[in-house]
Amino acid sequence: ACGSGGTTGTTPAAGEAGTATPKIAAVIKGLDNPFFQTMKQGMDEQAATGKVPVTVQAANAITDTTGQADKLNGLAGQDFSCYVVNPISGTNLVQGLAQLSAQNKTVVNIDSPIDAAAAKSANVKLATYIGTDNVEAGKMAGQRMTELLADGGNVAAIGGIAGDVTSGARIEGFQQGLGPKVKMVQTVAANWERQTALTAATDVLQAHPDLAGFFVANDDMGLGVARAVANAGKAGKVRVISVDGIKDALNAVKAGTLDGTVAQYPYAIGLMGVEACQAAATGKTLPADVKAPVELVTKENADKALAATPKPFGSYDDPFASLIK
Amino acid sequence: MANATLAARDGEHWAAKLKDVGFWAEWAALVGLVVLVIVFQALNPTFLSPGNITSMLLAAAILIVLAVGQTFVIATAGIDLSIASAMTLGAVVFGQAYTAQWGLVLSCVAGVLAAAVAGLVNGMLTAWGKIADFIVTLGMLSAASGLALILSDGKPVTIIDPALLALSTGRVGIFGYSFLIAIAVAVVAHVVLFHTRFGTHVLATGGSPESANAMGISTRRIKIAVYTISGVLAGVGALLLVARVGAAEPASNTSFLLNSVAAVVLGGVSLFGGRGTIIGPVIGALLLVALVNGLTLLGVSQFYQPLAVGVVVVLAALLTRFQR
Amino acid sequence: MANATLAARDGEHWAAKLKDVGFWAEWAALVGLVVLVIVFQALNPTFLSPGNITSMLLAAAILIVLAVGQTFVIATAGIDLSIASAMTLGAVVFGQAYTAQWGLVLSCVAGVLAAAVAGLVNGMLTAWGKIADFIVTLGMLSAASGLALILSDGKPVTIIDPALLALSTGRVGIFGYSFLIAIAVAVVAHVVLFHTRFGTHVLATGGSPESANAMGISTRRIKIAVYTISGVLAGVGALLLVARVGAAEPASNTSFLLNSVAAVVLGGVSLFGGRGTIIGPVIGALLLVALVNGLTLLGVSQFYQPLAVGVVVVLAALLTRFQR
Amino acid sequence: MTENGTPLLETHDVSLAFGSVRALADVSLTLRRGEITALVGDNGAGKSTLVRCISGIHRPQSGRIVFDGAETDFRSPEDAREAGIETVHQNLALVEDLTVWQNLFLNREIVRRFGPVALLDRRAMQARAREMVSTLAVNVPAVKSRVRRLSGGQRQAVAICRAAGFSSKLVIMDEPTAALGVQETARVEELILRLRDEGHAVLLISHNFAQVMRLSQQVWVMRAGRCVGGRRTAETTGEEIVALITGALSN
Amino acid sequence: MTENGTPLLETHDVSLAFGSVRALADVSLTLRRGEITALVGDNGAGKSTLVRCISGIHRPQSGRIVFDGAETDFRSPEDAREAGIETVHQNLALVEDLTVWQNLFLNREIVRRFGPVALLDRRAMQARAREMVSTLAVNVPAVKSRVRRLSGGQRQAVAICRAAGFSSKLVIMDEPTAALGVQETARVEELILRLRDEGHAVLLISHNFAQVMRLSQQVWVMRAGRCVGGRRTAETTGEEIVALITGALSN
Ligand SMILES: Nc1ncnc2c1ncn2[C@@H]1O[C@H](COP(=O)(O)OP(=O)(O)OP(=O)(O)O)[C@@H](O)[C@H]1O
Ligand SMILES: Nc1ncnc2c1ncn2[C@@H]1O[C@H](COP(=O)(O)OP(=O)(O)OP(=O)(O)O)[C@@H](O)[C@H]1O
Ligand SMILES: O[C@@H]1[C@H](O)[C@H](O)CO[C@H]1O
Ligand SMILES: [Mg+2]
Ligand SMILES: [Mg+2]
Repeated sequence: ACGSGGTTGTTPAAGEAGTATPKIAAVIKGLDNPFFQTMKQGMDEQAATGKVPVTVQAANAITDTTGQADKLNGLAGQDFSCYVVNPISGTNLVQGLAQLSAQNKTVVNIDSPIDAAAAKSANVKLATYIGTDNVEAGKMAGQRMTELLADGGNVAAIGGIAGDVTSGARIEGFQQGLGPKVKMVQTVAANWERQTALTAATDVLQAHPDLAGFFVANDDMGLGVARAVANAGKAGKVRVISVDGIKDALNAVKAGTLDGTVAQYPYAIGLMGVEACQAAATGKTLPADVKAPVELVTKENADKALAATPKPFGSYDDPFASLIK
Repeated sequence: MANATLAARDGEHWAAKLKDVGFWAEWAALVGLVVLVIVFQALNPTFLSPGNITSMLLAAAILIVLAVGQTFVIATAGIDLSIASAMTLGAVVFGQAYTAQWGLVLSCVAGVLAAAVAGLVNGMLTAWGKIADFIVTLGMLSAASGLALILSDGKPVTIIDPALLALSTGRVGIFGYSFLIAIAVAVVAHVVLFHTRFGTHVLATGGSPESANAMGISTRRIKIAVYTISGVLAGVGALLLVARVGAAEPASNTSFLLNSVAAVVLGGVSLFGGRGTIIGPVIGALLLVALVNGLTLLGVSQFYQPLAVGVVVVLAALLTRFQR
Repeated sequence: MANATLAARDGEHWAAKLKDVGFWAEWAALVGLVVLVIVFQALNPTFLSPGNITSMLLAAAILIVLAVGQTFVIATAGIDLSIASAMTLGAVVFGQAYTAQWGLVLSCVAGVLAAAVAGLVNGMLTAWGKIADFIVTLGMLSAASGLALILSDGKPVTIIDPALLALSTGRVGIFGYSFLIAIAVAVVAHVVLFHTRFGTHVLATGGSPESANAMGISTRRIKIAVYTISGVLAGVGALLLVARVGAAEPASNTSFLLNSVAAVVLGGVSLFGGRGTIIGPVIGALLLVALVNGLTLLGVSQFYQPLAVGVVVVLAALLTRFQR
Repeated sequence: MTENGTPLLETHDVSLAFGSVRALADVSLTLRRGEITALVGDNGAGKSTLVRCISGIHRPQSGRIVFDGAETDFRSPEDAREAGIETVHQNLALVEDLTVWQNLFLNREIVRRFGPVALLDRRAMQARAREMVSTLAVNVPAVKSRVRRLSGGQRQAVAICRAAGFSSKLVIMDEPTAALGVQETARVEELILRLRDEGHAVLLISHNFAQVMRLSQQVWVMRAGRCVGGRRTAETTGEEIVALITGALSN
Repeated sequence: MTENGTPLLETHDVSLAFGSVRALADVSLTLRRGEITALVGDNGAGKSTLVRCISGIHRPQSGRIVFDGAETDFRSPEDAREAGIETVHQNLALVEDLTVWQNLFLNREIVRRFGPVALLDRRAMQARAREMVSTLAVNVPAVKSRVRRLSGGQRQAVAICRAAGFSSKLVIMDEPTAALGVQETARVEELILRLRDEGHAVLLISHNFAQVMRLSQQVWVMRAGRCVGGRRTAETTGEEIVALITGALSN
């Protein structure tokens, strides 16, 4: 599912290229998760630095596939030259993007990949894809869990909405990362909601009193699961690792209530998205597939991560920086 | 003499209607839509550009089809909470059939049929099981999306089909094919509701089930029929959805549920049944779509959009305040 | 003689009640709950372990409080679609106030007040603006969650407060404090609905607004009152929620909305108003929570859970099939 | 068999209880062709419940109903209407949100076929409706106005028109003139007589003795769910009927 | 001023139209203390509409209503009840899902105070309700049963009990005996006379002339929204009243 597709790496059409500053529109996924605000922050800051205008719109909810498509269509009619999109599903924006490609507008795909086959059939040309490899992120969590549970044990996974692709990829990766002594006993869907995750984890703990760890598909839910573990009086005995690296989660890792988070850097993703538009506007050829940085944050490096947030604490490869120099 | 008075009264019909506030209430959605269009156009001239109109009408197509289905159910004082997940189920069944090489036509039939069966079950449970509509369809909301997940194994299926692509992109003038289909559905629904015996019986069932029953109308059969209609239209919506997003996904589509009911109620149809129009809900659907589109065009910040939507929906409904 | 017949009839009251199917229908949720408990316990003995009972009751607390609020509104033939987002708003306001060092008590008051105001506005718009309840509260659903986003700037606030922690973890025997609060709310609500003038007027307003009006009851004031009650209880729910998850988030909480209405309807309360119990919705809420808990305990796959929930909800409601 | 004076409808020991309330207990009575049969009794005696059994709304818990020579088992009001029984219910059974003409033709709509589709002939129904209503009402309501807008008596007129307007063997009228003014009552009485003269049987429920004595050929009396007696109207007096109703006289 | 025979209520040129239907056109009439005043007229003449204006449900579009010496402007039925007007509406205004006793005490509930809280005294209300109902009804319904279960006449009895049960200056009864049996009608007539004898004014709407002539002291006649005449009952005849109603005689 990862790696992206479409006819990527294309140079924007000559008419659009040149020294002109791009006018950028972005359509991202949701409102009520700080993940996306950090993404927006990255865009806004790069826009300020590069003095390019950016309009950001978001779907009402992380499930609102057609609503997001409607928003894109609303923006498509206007004179933006570059569109940064973070689609809710692999295909929900394809139709709107086809229209844009037909007009030779630049399309930058971030965070969640657009389905390669669908893009191809609709003649959608993607300038680049920038995002987290979710299977890889899950795998890092799995490996960490295996380290923590030296004697092995049973673990469970708490996912987003049942059937969610991103969540599925992370859980799949997590399982790949697990060593032979650690066994997955149950997967529960908790709709990306903290309260639901708390309840689900409480129930799972009842069902499996011997449970040794939880993998949770994002931090917001992860904090709920950590709470459930604490409520059950099993803090420290049941390990919890989640994905995202939002600030509250980093604090929780530092405090020890969360055993780790695989930090993504939506800030960097958003920032690179805008950079990509800038680069395309100057006629540069963009790399087809850019892996966004992912870092495993544990108690040891939590301070460093907190100090740097929302930026990554380590160095990462930004291929666009050189293009827009 | 009696007949003279009578003729005079029927003659005053239209004049009286125009004076009657209740009449305006029925058209409140239209007034709301016009006001909205004027405001948005004044603030951003792209709003009424042919391109934007086309994309608004396309975006409205699915909602219109669902709102029409919902209208039939609501006219009988029911509510179909499962309409959006029946659509999801239809989409997934279509996707699986298509992937299994059933061919486009057969796959379409399968998709519509699946949603129709969900509706039929709703109808039978409300009619024969005597369970409250709300609970039956809430159960179906959950069950249909569960089925969709199971059938699809939780994974979306990409559908690449030239005919479907044409459906979602082709157009006649500023009217996309999907929108034209939605309008055709609405026209047929209008004829059925106001020009057939069945339609009268639907309204009678909603207005007073006991009276309808006493007059020999089988309110059960009517209930089953309206839920089946709602299911079939959810199936049609599924096809338009698959064409639109290019994939059959087990996504929950919850916003379609509330919006379909909102379109109907904004269109002046009472949730207590017995009254209804088709044009009202269609305009209600257009209003909701235009609202989101306009706010996006104006670049209203993402945090302020829900607030704006809420306020405008209430304002539009305030126009119906004279309704008796 | 007339009086003799009368006494005899009132005497037969209980015997008649037990024979009357309508009576059983009112208790269907309880029957459903008992059946569910027996089945789950047979399949997995942890189900009725004290630990699991405690956690189920805790998980049910918020839903019970919301369902009680929803019951008042539904008893007047209304519906509060904004109940979950009023709760979100309450939580966010609490969180902001707490972060701004207002202190726990004042912050709680602010949170409850914010949700109460949302309810009050709902009430005033339905009562004075004569807008359909569905639309008003749908608008508020959107507006309140927009406000919550704006106020919180979209970010959750972690709340670490010993008193709140005690609230969410402390217990008396197997009963957590939150659950006890929910039960206290339910008891008060029962007394208000069945043992005060106000409660009678609420039922009269739902049963027949015209008749209630003709008897001099201000149905407007009643409408405003029930929506305010619903708002206040959404605020109480907000506090329980913040205590439970340890953070105030601008999350949409949509599942609470549908579940609150489902609990009420499963509890035998008609959406058409005029009838109602408090115990019914409470049991309805417990049923819904026990269902999800049991399915999780049994390790039913995530894809099969929605299907199972749907089927069980309908089966539980089938017990109400005898309702007239 | 279809001659005037022969039995059209017979109930044999019809019983029905609602929970602990015995609304009907072994009710046996006979209605004859070409006659107006009256049914009288106190409030709550069970008259309307009997009507609802005959017209297919309730099903008796025991007992038989014989109509037009055959034992019936109406499973719905539709069956009863099919068999030729039209009823003016005490609650009128009007749909308030529909117009006068829609109510008049409810489930008896006039349609025009266009190939496979049958569309309502609104014009025809409205025109017929105007005729029907103006024979009964004095302040004639507009046929296009919703029933919700009509006065109590106007509604009753609409319900009566509906029952009388369709050919049937038996017309049941449950307190048809209760809400009617003097002129309207006179017209309804004329209508009832005309129905009888055209060969229909009429079952009339009324608390108005003068009316019962004036119109009917046969009177049945109910008390507390039982049929406590029947008399040929010509052979009885108002006093005797009252005595039966109150229980001062038992059969 | 509070003497029998002095005016209690006067309407002056009260008018009200629903859209294009003029339900009331310049209606002026007077009701006196200690008297039973009858209001008669065809169906749709506007009688109930007038009642609804007096009892605060509708507000007249023009004209004045003077009650008990002061000009009134009831903004709601509550105001009218406060002022001392109890009404039995033609549609009865019962809440079907509430019990008999709850309906009887609707908005007049008996409460017991426990410090700041006032709780319903259900026992007391049920006991009073039993008394009230048994004075009127023959087949007495259980006071704990829901009104939905009652027969047409039983409901009417409940509505009448309610209006008569609370001290008031004026009791309005819109066709109170329309659905009642002989015995019940007799009891209601007794009740009406008793109310008068206790000094209440009663406004009686009825299509039953015998009843009107028997009970009332004054008759007002409405036709097509207008008040076309008033007579002292003692000085008129049924024929004259009918002539006024039909328009054969104009004032
Ligand atoms: N659906 C019902 N449920 C319970 N009890 C009922 C129901 N319908 C009627 N009853 C009871 O059955 C009895 C007979 O009622 P019915 O309506 O047949 O009386 P009736 O003779 O028509 O009286 P009226 O002259 O007042 O119309 C009454 O005691 C009534 O309360
Ligand atoms: N709410 C309303 N909306 C529109 N028209 C109405 C309304 N209420 C009454 N009318 C009309 O006003 C006129 C008078 O009605 P009203 O009920 O006062 O008559 P009434 O004298 O009480 O007749 P009845 O003896 O049949 O009860 C009728 O033509 C009626 O259709
Ligand atoms: O990658 C993001 C985050 O994990 C978020 O928490 C949910 O949506 C996904 O797209
Ligand atoms: Mg009756
Ligand atoms: Mg009247």
